[in-house]
Amino acid sequence: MHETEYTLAQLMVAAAAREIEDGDVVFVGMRLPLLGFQLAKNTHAPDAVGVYELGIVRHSAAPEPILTMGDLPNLYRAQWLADTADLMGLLQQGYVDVSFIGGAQVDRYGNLNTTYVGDRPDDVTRLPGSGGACDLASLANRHIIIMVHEKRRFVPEVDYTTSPGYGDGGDWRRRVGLPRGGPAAVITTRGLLRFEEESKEMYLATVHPGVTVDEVLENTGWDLKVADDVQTTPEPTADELSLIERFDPDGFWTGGP
Amino acid sequence: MHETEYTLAQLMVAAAAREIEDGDVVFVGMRLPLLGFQLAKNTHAPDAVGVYELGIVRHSAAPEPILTMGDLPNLYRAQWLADTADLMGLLQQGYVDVSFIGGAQVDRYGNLNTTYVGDRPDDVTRLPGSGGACDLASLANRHIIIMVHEKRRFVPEVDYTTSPGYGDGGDWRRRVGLPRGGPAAVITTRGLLRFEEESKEMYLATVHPGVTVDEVLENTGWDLKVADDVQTTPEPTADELSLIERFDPDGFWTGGP
Amino acid sequence: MADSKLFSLSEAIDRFVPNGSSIALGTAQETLIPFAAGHEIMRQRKRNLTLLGPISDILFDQMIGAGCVSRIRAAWVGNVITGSGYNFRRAVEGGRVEVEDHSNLTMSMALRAAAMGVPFMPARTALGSSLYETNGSLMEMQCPFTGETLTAVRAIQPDLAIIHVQRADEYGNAHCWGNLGITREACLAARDVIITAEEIVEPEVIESDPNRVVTPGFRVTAVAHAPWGAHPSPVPGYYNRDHQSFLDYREAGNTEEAFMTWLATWIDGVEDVGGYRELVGEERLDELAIERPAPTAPADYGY
Amino acid sequence: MADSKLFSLSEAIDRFVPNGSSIALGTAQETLIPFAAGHEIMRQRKRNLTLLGPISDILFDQMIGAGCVSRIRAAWVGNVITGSGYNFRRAVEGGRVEVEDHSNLTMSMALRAAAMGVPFMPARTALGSSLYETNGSLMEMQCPFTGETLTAVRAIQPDLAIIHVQRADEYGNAHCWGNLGITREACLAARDVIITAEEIVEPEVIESDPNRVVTPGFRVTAVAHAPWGAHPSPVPGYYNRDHQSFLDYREAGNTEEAFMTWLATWIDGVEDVGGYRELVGEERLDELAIERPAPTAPADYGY
Repeated sequence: MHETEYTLAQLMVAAAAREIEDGDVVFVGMRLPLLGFQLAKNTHAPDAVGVYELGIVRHSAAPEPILTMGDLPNLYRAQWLADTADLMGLLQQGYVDVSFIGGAQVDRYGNLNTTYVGDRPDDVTRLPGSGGACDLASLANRHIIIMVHEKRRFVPEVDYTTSPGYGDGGDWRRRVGLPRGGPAAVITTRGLLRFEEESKEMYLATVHPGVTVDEVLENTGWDLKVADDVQTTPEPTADELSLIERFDPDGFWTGGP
Repeated sequence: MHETEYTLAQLMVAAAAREIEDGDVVFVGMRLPLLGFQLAKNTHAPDAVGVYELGIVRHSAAPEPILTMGDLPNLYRAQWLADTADLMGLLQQGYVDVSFIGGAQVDRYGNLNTTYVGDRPDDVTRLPGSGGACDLASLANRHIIIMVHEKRRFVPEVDYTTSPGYGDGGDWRRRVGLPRGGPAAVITTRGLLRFEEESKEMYLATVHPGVTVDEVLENTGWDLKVADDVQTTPEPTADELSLIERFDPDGFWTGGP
Repeated sequence: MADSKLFSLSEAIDRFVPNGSSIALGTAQETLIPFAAGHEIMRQRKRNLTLLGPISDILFDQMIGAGCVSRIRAAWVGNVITGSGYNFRRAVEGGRVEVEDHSNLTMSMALRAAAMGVPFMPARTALGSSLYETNGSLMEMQCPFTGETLTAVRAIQPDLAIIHVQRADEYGNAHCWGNLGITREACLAARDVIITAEEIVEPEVIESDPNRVVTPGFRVTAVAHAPWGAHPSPVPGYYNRDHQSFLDYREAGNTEEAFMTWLATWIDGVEDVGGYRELVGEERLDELAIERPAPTAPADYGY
Repeated sequence: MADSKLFSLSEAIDRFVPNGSSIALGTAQETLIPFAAGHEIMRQRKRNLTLLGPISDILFDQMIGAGCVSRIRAAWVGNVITGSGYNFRRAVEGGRVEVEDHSNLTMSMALRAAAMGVPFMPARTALGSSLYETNGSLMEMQCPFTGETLTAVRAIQPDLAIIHVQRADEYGNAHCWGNLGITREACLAARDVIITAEEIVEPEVIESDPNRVVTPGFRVTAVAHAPWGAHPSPVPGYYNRDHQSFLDYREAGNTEEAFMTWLATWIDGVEDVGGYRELVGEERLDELAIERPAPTAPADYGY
């Protein structure tokens, strides 16, 4: 897909890391965000705190590469090992600044589906479900969505809202009683999308190097809005790449396409 | 008050111990019940489990005499040290068989006052309050009340219900939504009182050695019912006395009147 | 002293896991998953079980594939590092398993409500989500004080909680450390608790650190010795995660046929967790050993 | 690495305890009571404080006597082994202190509600009691699922939780062991957390046992070194309860005059917890030492 000196996954990890600010309390999810947090910790956000739904709070980075948040190096010298409910309390109180979730389907208002694709009950594909995603999308101050950018995944309306985005737009979250938050960005395999201030509708903010705006539009299932000044997503720097390779030495998550 | 080879407090501790059955989960309170539980553990109830509101669960007896449940010997080799809320969960679930509480005022239905005596707000005496007493009276399968038996303390109606007994009698507890329980006995400085099956009104069951029924009636603020066959409260045995002296070597709780 | 609660794992499962039971397991999420207990349940072909948990890392998928499960009440069922659980997927799509869709937060509150002896817990999650359509344990409510809209999560009391821990004594007192997930709530909520342990130790070891005890011993029904009983999930202080097993399982669950082969080999092909260890092989297990020990600073409980 | 949060106790109280604050303290109930911090608050004559706690063992009574307190939200205020707290009694009877009457259960649920970020918690206690007449944080409600009558306990978020622990590092990471009471909820609920510690240790000591950490360091505002800072209450692993001090205090609180003498001697008469230790006397402190140490069996967090 890409013919450059970095993989698409590495670009997306770098983009995810840039969404983390120093001092943020980050509710870290699986896969690429796991690496995005470690990258941010080791670059511009040394004082970020990582919270993991299993019951882990970390201030220091894990001493060794990890494939998943439950790997023992991620428990070693943790700041706190506790109950999932304790961390859910931090989340409900509003202490979590940013979180990351992935999905199978997303719509124009950032609603995410990781449960049922198709028409229930008969003609459906069953996916793993929410895990903590519904909680993070409901309660973090902002959340970042990671997606494979395909037309079948970018749909006008999701078949099932596992993780609420902006519902049908505008002040929907306030209306249904969600205390805060909403998606701040969608990092895809083709570009980076954000949401309009008022309408809360998704728009294309940047395209990845070598990707055209038309290519993004063709792979989106609705008439996607586009920023007036679409930029190119910054490429990962050499330092970022060497760090990502340190965290994912076998390229399990960030190996070639 | 008594001129025998045991103190009144020792008699009351022995009576309290007899209210504990082997295998009971006992929510242990302050003062005499602290000793009553240790006595039961070391005599007829070796498999009783002690629960203390501070966050302590004990199966073995404390290795040394303790004046209060927070003394370190009561933490040593505890079965569990946890949160007060965890133990309150056991209590709300119905796992606590019996508990003990004391008070300043009790009425004919076993409602107990340890908060305000007199007319609020102006003409009152302020007492320490509920602590865990309201919870134990509300939620244990049965609770035992320990009282100094005086007319001013045995009143027709308490000024303030800190710890609910049977309210105004009959099925009051069910009517107000309490899930179970109620007082099973009142151990006083003059006798032992229980509650009628249906009406839930208190009646005199036994008088302590050397105490007359009339003496009890004179010191009760209402027309107290009396069992047809009032017996004498069993005296503590020599074994019980030596155990009590082991748990309270300085007679802090069970010294002379 | 109380009576011993020590059983062989097969006897504990046989006696205390009747068909139709609702069982919370995998409560620490990715760590300390009681695979040995789950495998014994599969070996004994228990039926019509309801499985309760937060995220489940392949054990639920295996038990579904073995035909033990009729209902799932969980937040996530799959294979954490590869994605979907194919037995789960086939069973749900084929209507053979009923699902109540939770989030980690709603499941932890459902168990905490039961642990606290109250019929529900209030939460702020899932409002406006579709979880309400596929989870009858959720109801919108207004706060009696503030009038805010909240999600009421109905209490779930499991018949059983099955947990794997580092060490336990024969009376049901156990030490568990690492990320705890919803383990504490599950044990306090469950009617019966079955503990599998890497080591059975003297009571003095457990009593030396009462704050590390996972649930009070008087609430525990049975204890079984199961070394490597959480493999391939990791056990803090004992062994690391066996990633390859999880990767291999993706293929094993891929088709019904493939899974039947896996079942015949890894479950019916061995007698117990000892046979399982042999099948995994010493060399493989050695690679999972803790290479950098990191003991705790002591605390003192003297007087 | 983060900045140090280490302050002298007097500076920590001066900077982070403004007049009018609501403060949870004595959260472990009879053990680990932060007397040194409470005494410093008295020495600085902080005003109009609201004190929150379960049972309080004489510290609340002392702070009321010093005129620091305008409101109490607690389950019990007195002297555990002697009964009444006379400053509390005089202040309430004289209308100088307002009281919200809790039980241990309602106070723990009020703080847990705040810790969980929800506006209330359901409970089964206090129904039919008079607590409803003197506690505006309680309201009867029906369960949205079962219709059962329950007590809704309104969330209480303290401005501050002040806790005493065995050991902490300068970044706010702390180990606390023994009976915990409502300490975990209080710390998670409070806007700011101040920790006083018997020992300040290297971060490695705390990081060696993350399950023993009482609350996440990133939520802690200040740490102060206060050896014997819980005297006369006991500290597991450090010293036993000084019963005589509690017995002596009965007389000290008996009359307003007697208390003023006590205040001049034990609070204003000393500069800090060091001076307090000298006043108590080495001999007396030696008698409280742990004579039978009982160290924990180690756990391992390696990989």
